[in-house]
Amino acid sequence: MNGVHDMGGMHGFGAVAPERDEPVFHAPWEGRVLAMNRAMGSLGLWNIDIGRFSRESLPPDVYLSSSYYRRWTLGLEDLVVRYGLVGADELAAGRALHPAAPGTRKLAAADAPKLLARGSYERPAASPARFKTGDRVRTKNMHPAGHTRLPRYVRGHAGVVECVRGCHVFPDAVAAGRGEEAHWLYTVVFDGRELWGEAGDPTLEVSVEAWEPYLEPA
Amino acid sequence: MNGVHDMGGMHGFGAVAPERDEPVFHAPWEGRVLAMNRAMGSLGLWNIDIGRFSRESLPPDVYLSSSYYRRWTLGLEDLVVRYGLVGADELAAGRALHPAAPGTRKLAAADAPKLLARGSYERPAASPARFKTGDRVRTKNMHPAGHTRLPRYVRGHAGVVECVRGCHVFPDAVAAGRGEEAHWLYTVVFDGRELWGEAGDPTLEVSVEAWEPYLEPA
Amino acid sequence: MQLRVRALESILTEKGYVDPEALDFIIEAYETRIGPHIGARIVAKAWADPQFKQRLIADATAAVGALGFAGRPTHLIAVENTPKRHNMIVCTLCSCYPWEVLGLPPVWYKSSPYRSRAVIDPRGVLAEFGVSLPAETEIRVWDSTAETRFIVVPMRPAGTPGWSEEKLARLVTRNAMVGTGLALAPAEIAGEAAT
Amino acid sequence: MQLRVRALESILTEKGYVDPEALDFIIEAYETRIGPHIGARIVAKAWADPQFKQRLIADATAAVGALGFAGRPTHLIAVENTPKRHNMIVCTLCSCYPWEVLGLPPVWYKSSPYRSRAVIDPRGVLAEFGVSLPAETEIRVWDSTAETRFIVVPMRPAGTPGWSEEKLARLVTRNAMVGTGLALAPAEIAGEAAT
Repeated sequence: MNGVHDMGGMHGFGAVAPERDEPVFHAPWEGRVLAMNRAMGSLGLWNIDIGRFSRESLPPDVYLSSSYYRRWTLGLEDLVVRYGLVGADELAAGRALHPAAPGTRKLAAADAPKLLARGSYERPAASPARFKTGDRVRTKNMHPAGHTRLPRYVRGHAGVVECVRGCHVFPDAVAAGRGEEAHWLYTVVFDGRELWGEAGDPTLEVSVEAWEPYLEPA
Repeated sequence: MNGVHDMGGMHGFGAVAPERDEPVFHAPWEGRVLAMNRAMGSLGLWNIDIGRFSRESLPPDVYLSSSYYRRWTLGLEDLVVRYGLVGADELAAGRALHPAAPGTRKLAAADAPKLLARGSYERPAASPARFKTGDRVRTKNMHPAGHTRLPRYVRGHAGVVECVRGCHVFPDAVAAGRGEEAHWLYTVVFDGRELWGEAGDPTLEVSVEAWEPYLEPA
Repeated sequence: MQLRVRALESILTEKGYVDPEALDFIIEAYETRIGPHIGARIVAKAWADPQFKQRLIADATAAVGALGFAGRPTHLIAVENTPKRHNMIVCTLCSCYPWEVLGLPPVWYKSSPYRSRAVIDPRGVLAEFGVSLPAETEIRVWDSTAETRFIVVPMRPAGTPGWSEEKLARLVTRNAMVGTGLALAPAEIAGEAAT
Repeated sequence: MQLRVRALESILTEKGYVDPEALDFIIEAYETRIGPHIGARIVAKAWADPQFKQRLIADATAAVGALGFAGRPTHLIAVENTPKRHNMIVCTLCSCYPWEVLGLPPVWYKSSPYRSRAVIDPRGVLAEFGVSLPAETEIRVWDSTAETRFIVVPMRPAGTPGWSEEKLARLVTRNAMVGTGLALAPAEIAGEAAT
């Protein structure tokens, strides 16, 4: 989706404000919501892309005015309702009103250490890679209403394949409910002036990680 | 600027919600702020482009969560302070604390009828038009941090000049304080699939009004 | 906002930058005199008078200016719907709208959903207005990025031969002149009192 | 938010979907065990051990995985700064970050200003971190759009020959491994107690 989350190249957000001696969490609830997201994610009902799409689908003004962990809270509330784990009435009441959804498990404390490492997103390749290092490619001019990981600022632009990263779970497919549909993943590098025009920084190169369906030969 | 105001082609804002028997204003303050904007604009301190840039420069989450007339209020507050007509302390206090800026006039009630018609933005041409009806052109891939009226969704795309509109005040220049710097203005039409890719509506054409500096021959 | 705007007005008034009576005049003009009834009379005239329609499409600023309405239009462009082509007006960057002939824009025209979607999904937008065009109709969306302003001349409904301009004008809605609606059919105003 | 999040946790706990002790474990891990000190040890090792550096650049997932830290990395890529080229990491679409080697990202990394500007105005961003690179230095920004994760290996500061990995690690800041900073100079840690 062409959403406000896709903010590469946007103006108007002001200066970056690094914080001195920043704590890991700024309030206890931030840690709780982070951990709940990890724990609920481990149940296997949704994957990381579906979680991202849930946060991207927040109303644009809510997305922009919410902190990172507030987005995670709103996104998780959306997911647990959408997947039938919690009723909207339960969220409104602030307590459980119905029995749990049948067949759901929970992350036992003993299994929590496993969560500190992510699983692999690489999958066996069904076909050989279409592109190789050094190939010139062009990203598609695509504007799907659903989830995608091709940022708007690189769409329709020519770049060079710098690295073939293997065959990875395809976010666009997972978030659309089509399953993992793994595709070859490439690091594609663009000249800054190709992306930003003549006034762009001449010393800049930007790369994205792009799945094969995002690319065509240039 | 690549701002959230430049929303052509964005997803995530939901359905259009027409209102039955909509009143001209939904509250009396809306009319007051509209009229104040017209009246203050007529003093000649800033033009329409500077007014727009002021609203576009609101923080993105404020822009998106504000109604149209709230944006006009915030934009006008910004302008009267920036042009030295009102002190920030006066806005905070909610009343006048200092004498008026010397030399400023006001719109007399007797002159208000003149405001119901807009002035012309056409200016004498300093040079002949570079393009003519039927010419193929491409919009520049430009990303200025300042005000511009070339929407992001048409940048870098090929279209056709459909009409030459005369030589018009150039918003990018006015808002940057460079004066009117009039340039030729064209209606440029794009095929929907040129803008939105293969999945775009095949029956769609979109046009923008584009000043000559936005265009190059295609 | 009421208090905030009142404070701003009192500051501007006290400092002598605005005259509240001038503000009253402007508000009253848009509440009572300048609205879509002006556009409707222009469209009705174009339907009834082929020569006027020709002048309107060729140079709407001059053609409408000659009619002497309260707010003379500037840089006005009239675009005509046909069985093959439907026109829609939008301003993706802000909310430019032909005030002089349609009055102030409705909230939906200024809203993010309309501004974002009109240029990428016009048929989806039209569906939300209850308008469904034939699949082969060409749609032309005009993004009002300059000081030019657009008004759509909708197609004249069937069943209206010989109607007066006054009666025809009753068929011309604001949405029809923005391109998010069609002109009404005679049956749709049958129950109304004649104006 | 405190109340809202507490309510959510109590619902999920009552319904048997989460175990509060598992949540405690995860929080404690990121507060105390998984943080930029891991990345700093990796960088220091790369500075001290050319063969490890070679393995790190060739396949960071394997090279770091062999070191046995708490969170084994997945799809990790190490990119090396040189006098000619400076690397920066961003995630414009959300906030992807190499948690396993740097812990949780700071607020600025997840903020709209950083996400929007890193790819179009990296020198402007660096200036806000007090970093000014030579005008001719190439800047490479890596946008983390997939499950691959990036860590920058900053340049080893002058004046550190023969330093132990432990001492070198004290020069490696989180920002240096994201590319919004440089490694510290020996003088900058002169006042600190040895760790």
